[in-house]
Amino acid sequence: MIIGLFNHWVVIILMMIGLYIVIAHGNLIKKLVGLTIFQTSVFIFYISIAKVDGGTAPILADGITQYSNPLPHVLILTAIVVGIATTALGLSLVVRIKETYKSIEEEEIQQQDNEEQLTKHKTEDSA
Amino acid sequence: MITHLPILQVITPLMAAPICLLLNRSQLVWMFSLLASGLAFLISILLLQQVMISGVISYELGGWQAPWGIEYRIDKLNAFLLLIISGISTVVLVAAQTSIEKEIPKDKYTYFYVLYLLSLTGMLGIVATGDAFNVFVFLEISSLSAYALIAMGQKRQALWASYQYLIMGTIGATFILIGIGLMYQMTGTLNMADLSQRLPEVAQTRTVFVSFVFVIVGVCLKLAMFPLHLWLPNAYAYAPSIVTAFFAATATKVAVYLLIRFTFSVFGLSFSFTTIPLQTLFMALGLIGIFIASATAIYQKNVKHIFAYSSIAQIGYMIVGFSLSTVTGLTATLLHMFNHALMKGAIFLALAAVIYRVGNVELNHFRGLGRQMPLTMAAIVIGGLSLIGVPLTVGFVSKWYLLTALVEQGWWPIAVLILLGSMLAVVYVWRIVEVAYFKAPLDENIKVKEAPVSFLIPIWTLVIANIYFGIDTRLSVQVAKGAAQSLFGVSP
Amino acid sequence: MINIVLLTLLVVIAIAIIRMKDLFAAVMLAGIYGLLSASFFVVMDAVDVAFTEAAVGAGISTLLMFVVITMTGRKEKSIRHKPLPALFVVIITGGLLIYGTLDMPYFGSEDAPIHNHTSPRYINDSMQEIGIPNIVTSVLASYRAFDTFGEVVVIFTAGIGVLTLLSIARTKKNDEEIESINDSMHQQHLVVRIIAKMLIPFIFLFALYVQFHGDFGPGGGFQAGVIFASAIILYAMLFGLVTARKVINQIFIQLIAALGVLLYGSVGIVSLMNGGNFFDYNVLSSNPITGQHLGILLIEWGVGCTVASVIVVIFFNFAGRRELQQHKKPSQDKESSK
Amino acid sequence: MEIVITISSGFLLLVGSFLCISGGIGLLRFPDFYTRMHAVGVTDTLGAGMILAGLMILSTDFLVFAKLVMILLFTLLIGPTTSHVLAKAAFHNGVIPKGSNNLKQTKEKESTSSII
Amino acid sequence: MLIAATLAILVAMILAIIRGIAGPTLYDRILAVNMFGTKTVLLISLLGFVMGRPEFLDIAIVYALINFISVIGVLRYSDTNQFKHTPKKNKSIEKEL
Repeated sequence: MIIGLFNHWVVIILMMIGLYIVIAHGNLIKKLVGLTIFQTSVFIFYISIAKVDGGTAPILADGITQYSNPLPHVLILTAIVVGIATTALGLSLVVRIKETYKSIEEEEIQQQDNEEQLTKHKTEDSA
Repeated sequence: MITHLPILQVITPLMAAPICLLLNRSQLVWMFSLLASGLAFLISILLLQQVMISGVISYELGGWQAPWGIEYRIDKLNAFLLLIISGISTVVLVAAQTSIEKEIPKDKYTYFYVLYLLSLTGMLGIVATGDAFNVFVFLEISSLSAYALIAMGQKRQALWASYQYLIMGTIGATFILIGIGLMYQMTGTLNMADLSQRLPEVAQTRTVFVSFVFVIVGVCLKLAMFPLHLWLPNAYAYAPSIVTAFFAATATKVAVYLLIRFTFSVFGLSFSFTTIPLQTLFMALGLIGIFIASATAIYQKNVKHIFAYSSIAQIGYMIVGFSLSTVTGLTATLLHMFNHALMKGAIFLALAAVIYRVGNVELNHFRGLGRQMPLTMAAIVIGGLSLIGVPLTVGFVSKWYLLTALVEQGWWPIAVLILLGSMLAVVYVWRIVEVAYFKAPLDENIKVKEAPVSFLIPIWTLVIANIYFGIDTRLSVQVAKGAAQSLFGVSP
Repeated sequence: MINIVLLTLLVVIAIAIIRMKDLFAAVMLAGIYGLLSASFFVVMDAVDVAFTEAAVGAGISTLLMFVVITMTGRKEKSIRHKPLPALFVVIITGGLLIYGTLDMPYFGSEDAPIHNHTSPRYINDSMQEIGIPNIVTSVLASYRAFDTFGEVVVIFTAGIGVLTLLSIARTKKNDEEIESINDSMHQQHLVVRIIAKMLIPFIFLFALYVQFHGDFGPGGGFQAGVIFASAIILYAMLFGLVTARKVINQIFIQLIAALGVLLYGSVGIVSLMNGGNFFDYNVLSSNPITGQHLGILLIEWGVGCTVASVIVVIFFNFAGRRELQQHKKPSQDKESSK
Repeated sequence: MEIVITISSGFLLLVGSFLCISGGIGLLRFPDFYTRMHAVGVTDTLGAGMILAGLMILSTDFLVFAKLVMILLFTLLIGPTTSHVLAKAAFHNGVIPKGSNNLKQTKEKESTSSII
Repeated sequence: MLIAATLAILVAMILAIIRGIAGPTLYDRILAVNMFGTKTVLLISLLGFVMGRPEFLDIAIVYALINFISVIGVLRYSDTNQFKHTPKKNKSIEKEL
């Protein structure tokens, strides 16, 4: 059992490391790095379930009978594209956030927002 | 062409998006996207008609048979959702050109419409498809365009809200991807109908259980269900008003649809409600969501925030109806999806008009608006009444069905709690009414004019629909009930 | 055996990324992570995926992150705002997943359901039905063509999204100033410039090879698009953005991106017109196999066009934003000192 | 003939592997950036060349052979270029070779070399 | 012999990763990544022969190109002030590790 499932377990550990970075880190770029790792690990999971022992790459050739499953490969090709699209959009948001907030740390941005809210309410109350 | 309706439904806005980019003249692009969205609406009406007459329509893409190729499968539930989404999108688009004048820089108009159409495509695609992985792909189309649209908001908070939504949304989508992967691993298929055939064989395995949990959690993240709702209020409040109107009316409905589709059609009723205590869990979360979100809404100073929190509360009602897992309960949920789309569409469009005239939607700036913008404010009031669930509005119909469903099951205390929750809605709606009608304007010298006609037409279309479907409930109830019955496998 | 080594290395790198405070190092390690996972894909027989992951995960996304870091700063603040709740969530999720693995078919086992339900048809019949040896391409471009269409639309959406967020109206004056700065700097890159000039034609050639060879080996429109775009990116990095923009106009690239999506979609619409279902290539020609070949060729071109142009657009906008910032900074400093 | 191919390719692969590992050890053990770069830069290109040559001997297909030649050409072009750029950039940005304690001197050098 | 070479490459990769993690300067890391990239090219080529399907060398070519482009990218974009390496900074990084 250990040998049969070892692969999956390691992949799960990888996913969780990615997820941990996304949740625990306050730096916006680091979060995106974590997101990439999380997604890539899910890709690794899909690809490793497609593997057949003794199989080979699913490109037909003479003299080969056993191929790995092509369908997860197709799915992951699509998912990789989705991943890069998300990363690109996230990064462009980070650039704009840096320009307007002068910071890319979650805490500092949150703080600035709160302060702005407070001052606005104060002026309104006094008015 | 009539047999190709399911694919045309999705393809029309999809192909229109790149064409818009080529046109690149703001007026022209607007007309064109309106045309595409209207066409989609027309197709959805035809589809619903066809489904009501002839039952499930299956469309095999590429001519490949179902588990090998991708299948579009339209039943009553899909057709109903397609109608809501494309209808709201068309109505909202009418006001778009005027509204974005004040909120989006001129050189970004074309991008706005392209993204809007793509977002519409994504939602329609999620709803129409019968393939689990295809759901993921179209989910990402709609989410990516949503992130960009939200980030177009004027204030810098829009960027931050969009970023948070991006992180949460991507985690949710990846969870769904994991869930689909596990399902696929146990059954070897991605087609939903095929999955529902093959899953019962392996229903006892722990893997299927985990895949179910992951799909549900992922969908709930997208759904902004109570403990996972943190991204929603800011995203709605800081997005351009047109975008808010569109998303508030449709985006969460799509997520609710996914929830229903996966629990009822893919995993099957008995599996979904027996392996984990889904009923108690969702009932509890739904109720807590209603109370906490409504209570938070009362203390907001920004009207968009008020209604964003109210949206979370309304999702609570849908979840409660869903968790009953009876035909009436599900009918109530479906009706509420339709009704909520109508009322939130009207309210947020009216807020867009207020932003157009006043510049912002802080509660203080509503002073005196009752007299200055009578038609717009009347729309907000009627929408608010509908939120509360006053008779003769649509809100009443769905609340009525929800209460009936609860009483059917003999759950009186929960029915009482739901009524109490509606009382909270009275409070926050009253706050707006009070400020708008009974307080003198901030500055008497500034004359605020009534909203332009291009706003009033869509707003009042929705408001009249609000009242019409509140009085003549035959059509909406018939469709919702039919959809619910078909999900339970009961012949009508 | 080798997969275990690779997985262990992946874990080591992932943990190192958590600990890195230097974002530059973290991103670089993420690049290594991409390369390693691509090697893992090769071991797992997923050559097409490895191809894409290498080009995208290790190449484009790392590059984009570098550009962004130079704009936003290199150091991560040491506050980690909620390590305990995060750990809690992660342990619950991970525990649940590990619980779920207990009933999974073992790694590599032949009798797992996924190898016995849908995939035998792809493996056994795709040669008769589609007529090309690369099964992944057959599934991607014909059996599940609509997913791939969705994929193209996703990347198109991302391109438009980046444009809305980052595009700036360029003025001629700005361009000229940036160009003069670039010129002085480019004296430094003499050796690389010559090497790059030698390489770029080869890269274009290779991209075309990948585009057309996708039916027989790993590759296809997406990979070709990325390679094509990376050649342009290389050019833009060494010869300056303004020069690159003179060669490839931004409006023009947007046009290509839109046309790629339209080309892909219109293949489907033509098959509708010819009486088949959407994306039914059999009706494109009198002979079904020829129809399939034609359909796949056309949609691969659509994918290639869109992907290449969108990636170029994304890079140009990031780099353009950066150059403008870099260019503004000195002048702002001057003003503030006054 | 068969034996000649096996032995010669085996020999090339062995030498190549040895070079790669020694480069790796150099990268790990040498004291500062420039010496490490020296270790890697030299062994990388040669080691890669050896291994690729070994594989070329083994290849039966012309296309495979051609692709190996392409890879070899690329490594020969790219390897030294990267080393060059890397060293220059490092020196430019103030990484000081170990042993040259005189910081001032290096700074001066840097300023004169900045136009190269 | 192919297997032995593969193992040797793997060992070299591990060494490169250690240097990449340890740093200490940015350029050490870039160097490590670059070496890692070339080793991956070799690994893929070798794996093709080990698995008996050497026609997939396209991937190795892509690796070589991408590796080059990303190293150039790093160096091109590291000419801003914040990447100026000062000995003091160096020490603080060393301490952190």
